[in-house]
Amino acid sequence: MTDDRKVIEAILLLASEPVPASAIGEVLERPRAEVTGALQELADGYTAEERGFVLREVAGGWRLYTSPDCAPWLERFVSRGGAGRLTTAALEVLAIVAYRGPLARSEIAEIRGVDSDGVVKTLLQRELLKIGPADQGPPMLFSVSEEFLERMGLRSTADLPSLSDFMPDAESVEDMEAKLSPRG
Amino acid sequence: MTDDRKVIEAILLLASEPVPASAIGEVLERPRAEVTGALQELADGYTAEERGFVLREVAGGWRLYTSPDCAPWLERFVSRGGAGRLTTAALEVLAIVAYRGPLARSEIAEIRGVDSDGVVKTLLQRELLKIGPADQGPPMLFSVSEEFLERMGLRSTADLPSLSDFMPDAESVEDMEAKLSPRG
Amino acid sequence: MSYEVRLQVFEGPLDLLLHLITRKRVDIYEVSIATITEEYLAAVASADELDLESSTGFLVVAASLLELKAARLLPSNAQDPEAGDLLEERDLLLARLVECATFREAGAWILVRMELGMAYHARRAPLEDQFVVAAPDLLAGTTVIDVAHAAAAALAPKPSVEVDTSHLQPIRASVREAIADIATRLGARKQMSFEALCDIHLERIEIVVRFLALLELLKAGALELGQTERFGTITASWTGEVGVDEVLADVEEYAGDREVRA
Repeated sequence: MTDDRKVIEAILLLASEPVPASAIGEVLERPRAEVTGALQELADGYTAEERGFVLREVAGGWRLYTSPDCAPWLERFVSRGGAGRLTTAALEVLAIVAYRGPLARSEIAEIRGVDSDGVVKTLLQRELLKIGPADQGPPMLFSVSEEFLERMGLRSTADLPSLSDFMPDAESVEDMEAKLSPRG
Repeated sequence: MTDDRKVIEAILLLASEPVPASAIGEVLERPRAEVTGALQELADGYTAEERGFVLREVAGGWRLYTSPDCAPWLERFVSRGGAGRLTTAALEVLAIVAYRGPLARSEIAEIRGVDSDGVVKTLLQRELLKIGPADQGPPMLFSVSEEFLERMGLRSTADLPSLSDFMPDAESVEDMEAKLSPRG
Repeated sequence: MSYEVRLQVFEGPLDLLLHLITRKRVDIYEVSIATITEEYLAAVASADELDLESSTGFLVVAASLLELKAARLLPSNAQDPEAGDLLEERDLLLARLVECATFREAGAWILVRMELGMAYHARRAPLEDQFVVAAPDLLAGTTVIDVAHAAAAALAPKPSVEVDTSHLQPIRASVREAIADIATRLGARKQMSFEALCDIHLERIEIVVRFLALLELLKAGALELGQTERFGTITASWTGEVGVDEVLADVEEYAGDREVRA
């Protein structure tokens, strides 16, 4: 059971959304009830040990939250730019969606070469990305929000500067490709 | 002190990049050394308690990671794309820049005895090298990125093992010398 | 043991020299510059690409080697100012080789360390909703130009690191195999021209390897070589005095036969 607890903790740390007990059960190959028991034990343990985080069951699953007691300090931390800044990754996702959107999650991940769900979620939360255009089926597509366009001083994405002016020294890329390709 | 530990844990959970001890110190209004001590205690505690997460000091700050023991179970929760193996040449350039950087392209080429522009470009794209430090004129200088330090689990390049650890041993140097020497 | 791996080894002239020098049984004095050149040319030719810088670099290294070789053949004379220059040059070369070897080792360590690092996954969850209001303006200081730069960097075609060798036939040239093959064919026919021994082998590297194999067999006394005039036909005659197994037991390892260390 110790090992299971360890893996459950790791999964919770990694998850960017609430994780259903059944999903953890699949990973560990354990019945759901057993996993739920372990989660409850973990949650009780965190509270008893006065940890800085709590484990809560919310709609659809379990998720780690910061302890409510810590909120005043956390607000201070966040407002000083300690968290929730526009990271390089976030700017990149925003830029990709602005130029190539609407895009599905998987397409964004493909372009960037890394999983980008956390970043997409942050940008949605901050209302810089939106789900849409509206009349779509699955998969869910993302576009930049009106808020983003307004902040950038753009009427629409059509007003974005031409990308070709910003390509990183296109010449050296060509040069390299020429070097790498077989002669004749 | 218990309270401080709790807040520190909460901050670490909230953060999305390595948090410098000084930033936590500012929030808690505690001297940096005290915070560092508490962070180290937390890190040791997690390891001793066999938690699913570990606390590491990397790239100038502290960050929560899943325990490496759990990696096999986490595969389906993470996709780290672009993780293709680096070539010997790329690793050599990384080593040179990590130990001798910031360096200009031409300096890297000189140490390796071969043009290295292609390799540098690839490493920039994989975010293992960065252009900088920022306040520089031409020629463009390269340093290893925070991403590199994080992946290596290093606080800074100062934590790299001494280069002398990688020197060929005295015997092989003598051997090389003998092979290059005119006969007595 | 594929040929691409060898290309990595031979990427730089310093690498090449280091590789040759650290091969235990190779002594500058004994290695023929021509053989090194053949090896290098073969590596370059098989890649179907010519990297001017590294080729020029190779010439420099080859020239230094020639000079060093020449120095070893002459009696040393400490009074000779030119000998002093040469020593200095040698020290410089040695220092660069040591440096090159050091960074190569450090690179190998980086690889190990990075692979260990792959087992750690950082928390990347987004900010908890309740703190969003406290967060500073995400777009503060960001301009449309920053967005364009970020998009260009992310969407730019990514050059591939690896040289595409899919168009190449894999070349499996091993001196040991060539020796066995020559021995079989010569043992049956007793005498053959070098051309005849090479007739089915079109790749340049394989011709070089066959030639090396002939030299090994000659050294072992398994065959005799004859050439009546300069650039004339080389004829190999089987002596029948030495078995192939004996020859193979003594064969030096050639680069193409070796696993790459790093």
